[in-house]
Amino acid sequence: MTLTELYCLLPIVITGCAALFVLLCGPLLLSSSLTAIGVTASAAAGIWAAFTAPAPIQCIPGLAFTPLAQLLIPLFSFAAALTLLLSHGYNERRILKGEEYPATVLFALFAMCVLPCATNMLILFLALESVSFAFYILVSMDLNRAESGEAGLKYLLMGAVAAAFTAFGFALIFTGSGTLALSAALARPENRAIISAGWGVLILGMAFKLSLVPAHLWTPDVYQGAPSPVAAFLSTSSKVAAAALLLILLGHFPPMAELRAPLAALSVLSMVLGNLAALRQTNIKRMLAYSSVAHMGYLALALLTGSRDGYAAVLLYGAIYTAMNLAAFGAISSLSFEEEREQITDFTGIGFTAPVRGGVLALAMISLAGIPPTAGFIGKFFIFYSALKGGLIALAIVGILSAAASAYFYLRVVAQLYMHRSEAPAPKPVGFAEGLALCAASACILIIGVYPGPLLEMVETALR
Amino acid sequence: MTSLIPILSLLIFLPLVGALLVFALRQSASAARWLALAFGAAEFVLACAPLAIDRQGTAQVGVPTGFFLYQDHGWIDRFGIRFTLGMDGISLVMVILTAFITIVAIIASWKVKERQGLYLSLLLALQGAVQGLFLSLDLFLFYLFWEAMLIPMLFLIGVWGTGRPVYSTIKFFLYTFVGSLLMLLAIIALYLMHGAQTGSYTFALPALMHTTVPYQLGLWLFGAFLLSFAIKFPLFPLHTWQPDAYCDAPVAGTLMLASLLSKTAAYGLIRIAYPLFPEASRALTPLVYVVAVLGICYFAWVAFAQRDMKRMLAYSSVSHMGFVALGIAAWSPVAVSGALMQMVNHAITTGALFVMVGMLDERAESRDLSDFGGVWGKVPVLAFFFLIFNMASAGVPGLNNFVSELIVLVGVFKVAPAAALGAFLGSVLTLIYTVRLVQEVLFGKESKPTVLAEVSLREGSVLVLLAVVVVYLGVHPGPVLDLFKAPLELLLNK
Amino acid sequence: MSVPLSHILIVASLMFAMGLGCVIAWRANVIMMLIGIEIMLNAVMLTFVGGSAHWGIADGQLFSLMLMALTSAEVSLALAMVVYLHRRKQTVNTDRFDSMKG
Amino acid sequence: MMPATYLTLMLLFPLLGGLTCAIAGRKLPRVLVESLACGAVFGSFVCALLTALSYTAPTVVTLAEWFASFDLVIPISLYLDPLSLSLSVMIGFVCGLIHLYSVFYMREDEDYARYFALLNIFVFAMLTLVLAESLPLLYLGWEGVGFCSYLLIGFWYRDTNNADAGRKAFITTRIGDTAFMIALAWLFQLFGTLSVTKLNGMGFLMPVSVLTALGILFLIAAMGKSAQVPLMVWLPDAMAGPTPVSAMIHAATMVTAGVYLLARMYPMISASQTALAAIAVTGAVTAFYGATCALAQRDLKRVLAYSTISQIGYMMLGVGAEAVTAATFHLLVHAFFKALLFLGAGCIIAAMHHEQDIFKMGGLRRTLPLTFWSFLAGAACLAGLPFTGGFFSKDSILMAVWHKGGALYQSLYLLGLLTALITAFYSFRLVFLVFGGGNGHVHRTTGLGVMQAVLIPLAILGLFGGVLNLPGYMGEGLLTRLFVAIPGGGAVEATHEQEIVMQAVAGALALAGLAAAWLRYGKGRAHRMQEAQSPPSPLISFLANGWYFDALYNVLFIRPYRALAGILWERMDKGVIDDSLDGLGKGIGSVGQRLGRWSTGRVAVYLISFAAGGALILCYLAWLVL
Repeated sequence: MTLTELYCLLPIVITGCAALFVLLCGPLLLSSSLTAIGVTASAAAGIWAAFTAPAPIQCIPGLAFTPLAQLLIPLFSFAAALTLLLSHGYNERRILKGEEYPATVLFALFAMCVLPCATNMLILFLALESVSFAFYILVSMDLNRAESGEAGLKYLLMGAVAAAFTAFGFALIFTGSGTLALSAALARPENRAIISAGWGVLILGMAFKLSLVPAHLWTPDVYQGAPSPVAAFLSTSSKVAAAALLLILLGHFPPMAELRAPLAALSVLSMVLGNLAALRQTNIKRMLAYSSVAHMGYLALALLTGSRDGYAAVLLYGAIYTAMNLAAFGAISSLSFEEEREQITDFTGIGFTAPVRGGVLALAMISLAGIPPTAGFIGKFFIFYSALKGGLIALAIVGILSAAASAYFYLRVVAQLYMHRSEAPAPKPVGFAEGLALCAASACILIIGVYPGPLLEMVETALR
Repeated sequence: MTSLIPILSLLIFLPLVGALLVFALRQSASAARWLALAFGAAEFVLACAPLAIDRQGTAQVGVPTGFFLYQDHGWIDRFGIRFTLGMDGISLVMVILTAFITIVAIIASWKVKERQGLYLSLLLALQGAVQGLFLSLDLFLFYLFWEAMLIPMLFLIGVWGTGRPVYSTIKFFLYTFVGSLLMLLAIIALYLMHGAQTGSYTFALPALMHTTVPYQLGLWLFGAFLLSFAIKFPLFPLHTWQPDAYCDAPVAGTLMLASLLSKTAAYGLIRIAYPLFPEASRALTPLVYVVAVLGICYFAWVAFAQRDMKRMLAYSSVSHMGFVALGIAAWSPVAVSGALMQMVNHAITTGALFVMVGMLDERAESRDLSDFGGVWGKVPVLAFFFLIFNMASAGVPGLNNFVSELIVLVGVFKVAPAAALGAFLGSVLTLIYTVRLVQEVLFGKESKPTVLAEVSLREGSVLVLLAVVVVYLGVHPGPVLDLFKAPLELLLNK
Repeated sequence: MSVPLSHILIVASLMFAMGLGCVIAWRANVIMMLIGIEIMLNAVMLTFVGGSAHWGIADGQLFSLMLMALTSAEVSLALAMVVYLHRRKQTVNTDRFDSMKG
Repeated sequence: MMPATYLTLMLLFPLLGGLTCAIAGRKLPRVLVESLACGAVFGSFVCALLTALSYTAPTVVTLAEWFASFDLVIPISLYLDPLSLSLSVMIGFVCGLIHLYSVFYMREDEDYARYFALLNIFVFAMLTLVLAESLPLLYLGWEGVGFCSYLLIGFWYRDTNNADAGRKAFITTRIGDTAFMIALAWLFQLFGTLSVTKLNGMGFLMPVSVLTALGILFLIAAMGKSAQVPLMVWLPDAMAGPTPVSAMIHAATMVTAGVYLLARMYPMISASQTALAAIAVTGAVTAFYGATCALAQRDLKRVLAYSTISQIGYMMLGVGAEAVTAATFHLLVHAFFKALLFLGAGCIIAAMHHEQDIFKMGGLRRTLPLTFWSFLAGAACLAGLPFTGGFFSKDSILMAVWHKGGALYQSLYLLGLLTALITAFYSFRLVFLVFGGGNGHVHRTTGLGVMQAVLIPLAILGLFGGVLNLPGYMGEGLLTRLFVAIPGGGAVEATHEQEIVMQAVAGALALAGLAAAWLRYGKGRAHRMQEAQSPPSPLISFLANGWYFDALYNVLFIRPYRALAGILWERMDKGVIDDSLDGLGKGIGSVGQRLGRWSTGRVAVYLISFAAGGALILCYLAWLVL
């Protein structure tokens, strides 16, 4: 192992070690120091990855520090760090004690860091499933709420079936192409049937991860049941990870023509159903779940173009979506005290009684609705730009109309925050860690919204 | 000509900075008020500054013809999006108008009781967005401001509104949002088409004008632009957000909506939609004529049925905007200059009326016509101004609206006499509801409460300001019309 | 190689479908659902092994081994959850866990 | 001094006076406001006189540019010719007198500032109307007088009826104004200019049909402003305003603006015989209509109002008969005697404590002798008793009609004669009822002195107004000499014998009317008084209600308009458009809710959906690949 290789592997090493360290030394340390360790480790991994040049790694087969990793590891680390910061106060209030929590988050991060580095299907699959494993645990972590366990069960059962589908897909593709290595895999015309069946199954497995219709049904339940910071992490990183997996696969296998129709159907159904089903949701977490169904539909739309622009749009949107949803769920989690604050009516007047958190939530909603000058607009612009460029005019029109309808439920939250009088007492002040996380997320939303140049550049580099 | 001071950027960022500072000072209402007013005034001075410079200056390399102030900075290079601002006569007038109306709005919100700092800060932010819209020469930038305007407005109506503010504000937002998203698709499509044709991907408006758009596609794209602008305008039958929003918004909100936001749509049609798609716009012109004329008459008629003064004025406002649409549809120099003039006049007159209804509402705590009567006897000064603005709105010559309506009608008559005839009918209907409003408020027996406070110095100053403009533009609108001349020649000869 | 690839694939697909059927049909018992998932994964492994045999490389077997490890981890996690939920609700019928919906 | 200066001052005096009164009037002492207002108008009058003295030839004076947009250039330009000159002198004079009169008439009203401000602004607008050279400027005056009239009719705004009357006047005239605007836009399209002089010079370039249409548009404009059938309904109601206002606006000046407009545009319109015929018919019918209605009125002012309608009908008839000079002549004389009658009525009403029912009056010839004599003079003029001003002016119109010949004009002539008879009858009906009898008692006398004094010059002008334009056999008329230069201004080329015969006929008719009135209301006064107590006969109420035009319009236009407004709003706006959108929103929402119900909470359903999705994809792929 050369020094360069070590440098390249360092983010993975850092997160892995930090996870183990937290798990082992957890009982000896205060929860705040556990959070600090976790945040530091994630930040270190992210920053390191951002400033390391891509290079192959010879010593471990199936791994390489790809340009994609250079973009995604910082992104995942950012999400993990924010999740840890958010969880700190949340867990204290909800009496979720123990070192398992930060350790599991770090494990998830570890797996996520591996994922974009993978150059073969085995590593890819393992990384993806490890991420899911971590989330099975995180979702059901809250023993005080029955919903948490229920959500865990649903997620686990669905996840396991979906994993079987994904694995079957990989198996068929492997059988059809004769290699697990991504770079060597070629679509062999004589095995077209096998490979396309593999793709079909694989796509469905991925549809579960991305919660595309009809594999989306778990999403609202799991978001509702999971602790809010976990929902934040789940709705952002795990989706981006799944999208990244698809990107990697699609990048190596040029997408086959027969996949267009299924993907298009998934995309349209998700955009329409997600946005419509969210319209009258009274539970904000379920609403955000449906919104994420819709957003993943947009993402699928960009994927569908099969063009460089489309893939860039996917990555950009993933990054932006991460910031938006972290802010949204972060605000919800920081406003949850003895009970989860999840009914939209619970947020009445919060915009004035808790200006920072209310403001962040409102900003997140405006951004999710895709209104400038927030990041959501840039993301949406890029998605529809690539869709039009790819000639998906009908899909783009359906998508944009459903996006217009979506503004209704986002604004409903904003209206609830600011435009209704509330007699409820003001929520307790926000802690430092949570405040920091919220500010970071909203700063990202605004900065990307006004000056997306650097991020676009990073995205372009990642696809090189 | 690019001056040393980046006036154009300042015009946009000064109000935004003001918004932030006012927001920071929101704890002290009076400090916030004066600061907001100071920023409003500074913006006005800045907006008028270009009047002093040489506007004929020789054309410079890289500057599109006709723009005497121009700024161009890189922004999002990936898409060729640039921060391009330019000012010609049309935008100059619109910028001054915006600055003026904002001052009026700030003074009119002097007595907002709750969260005044935030309120004023939103007003300034809105001003910044509107100024940006009037100045941007990059289609992406235009769209950005077009949508960004919605956010402050959303809060202004929703938080400080009366009646059913949440319903109204969300309705307003969704309506406009649907239209603008379709416009976004059209913008992107145009951008891609231009890029494919020339190889340079850019959102620069002057460059996009040279795109060759196939006729069928052009119809669709223009349709998307038209839809978006027609909703904001609003044109019949896309207007139903408007009475609710105007009615439920606080005074300054209504003022900004009626006086400025509707103008952004008209501006968009004149600056963007029509020049970009000359063929498609020609083809759809009959449609625009029909909705414009229908709007003028229908809204005037419906206005007559209203009991709520603000709602009546809301309908009156759309009815008058029909003249703008009519002028644009005719797309001849005279008609369009009339439409532009009508935009200015409508902003002043309708704005003034909304301010006055706000004053009446503040005093009598009602906007229902049956609660008024004999106001002339109670508060003659207020009544005097109310009468003036109403007469201006009814198109009495010597006051501002007459001039622009005459120009529009004369211009339109040349091109489409039938449409002009419809609009003439509308002017009778306009008078009918106007005199009804005047009569039920000012005349008749004094209703309870018999004592109303006479205009205060603050209110008086606003009213005098507005009235002076109303009369000035009615008697001597030459300077404003002259400003439109050069840009229109360029726009219409394309 | 005496068994043709297509036969293996057909068997594997049938197994996979049966496993899926099991998961769907036995919703009254989580344990049975887990068994169904096992069957599905076994079908996957079979495919991998068949593929390996077809191409004459070991990659597929490697994947199968990893899958086994994965499966055991999954099952342990699932069983832990079953115990936890059973303690809460005294049932392993998944239909009873429907407090969240809509 | 140049005419430009005079003209500017003529306009500026009342404008500044009006603005000062409007803005600062309430803060200034009453006397100051009154003298300011009167001074301004008399200043104007002096300027008009000076202009008249220095007048040599028609001139166009361009003061400034109002606005310009590309080829649409609207200057503020004035046109001085005999027509505008004579009218502006008349306006200055009559309005000045009425201002003076108002000072005393409105002595007890608190709102003097508003009153004088409006009065002054009215004078400004009226002079602008008369002097304007560009049509938009003319329109400014046109609307300006309408606006002042609106506010002055509703001057005592606390009574809703007054305000209603103002509103009615404003809206009805606006219908005519719209025709004016249409004509204006059309003219610009045709000729590219809106200058009166240029338009008149270029009229012949257009086909006659276009000119006919234009002429009819102008006629509609005139119908509105001058209360001609069918837009005459507002004028009787307009009497709700203070009496000096009625005298000034609704008798002497504003209502004749329609005639003025037609006279002004005459050179262009006259190319179309059809348009002229339409004008003549309108005029004759209106004259007859007004006279018949005046027969049955009980309200002093309404009698005068209908008579005004009728007299303006004569003027229109004159224009229609190509006798602009005669029409103008009648316009001027009418202004004097009708102002006189109204002001006299004002004295009577003031003296009778705002009693306006003529059947409750009587015997005033003794208590108000000065008023009586002046009023009598006015009535004589109105009736066209021989050798009064009214006699000459009316006769010159009738003669022109006769002279024009043709079946149409001859029947119009007969109608005119019939109207003249009726006119004489109702004029003296008024005189006998108001001044006859014995039971005269007067309530108030303060200020009456000056008010009555004002009547004298008017009476003189009315009686001897004939000298302005004596018929050919008594020497050449002053007006004819002035007007000879302008088209349609020449004298009617009739022989002296014809003139004398016709004047004899007219005079005889007037005397017959007088005699009939004497029989019925002089001698039979007591009888009539008794009759007035009982409900009127159908014919009388038909006439008294203006042939039920108000009711007709109410049924035809006003009620449907109101009802439709409500329907459009409730059914169309809220019902169809808004509700369908709300319904769409609700529909989408409930579809969404239903889609949300797919998440039943049971994991088995999720698995089935998942598997079904998989099956679909695989089937599709199989179908595609295999």
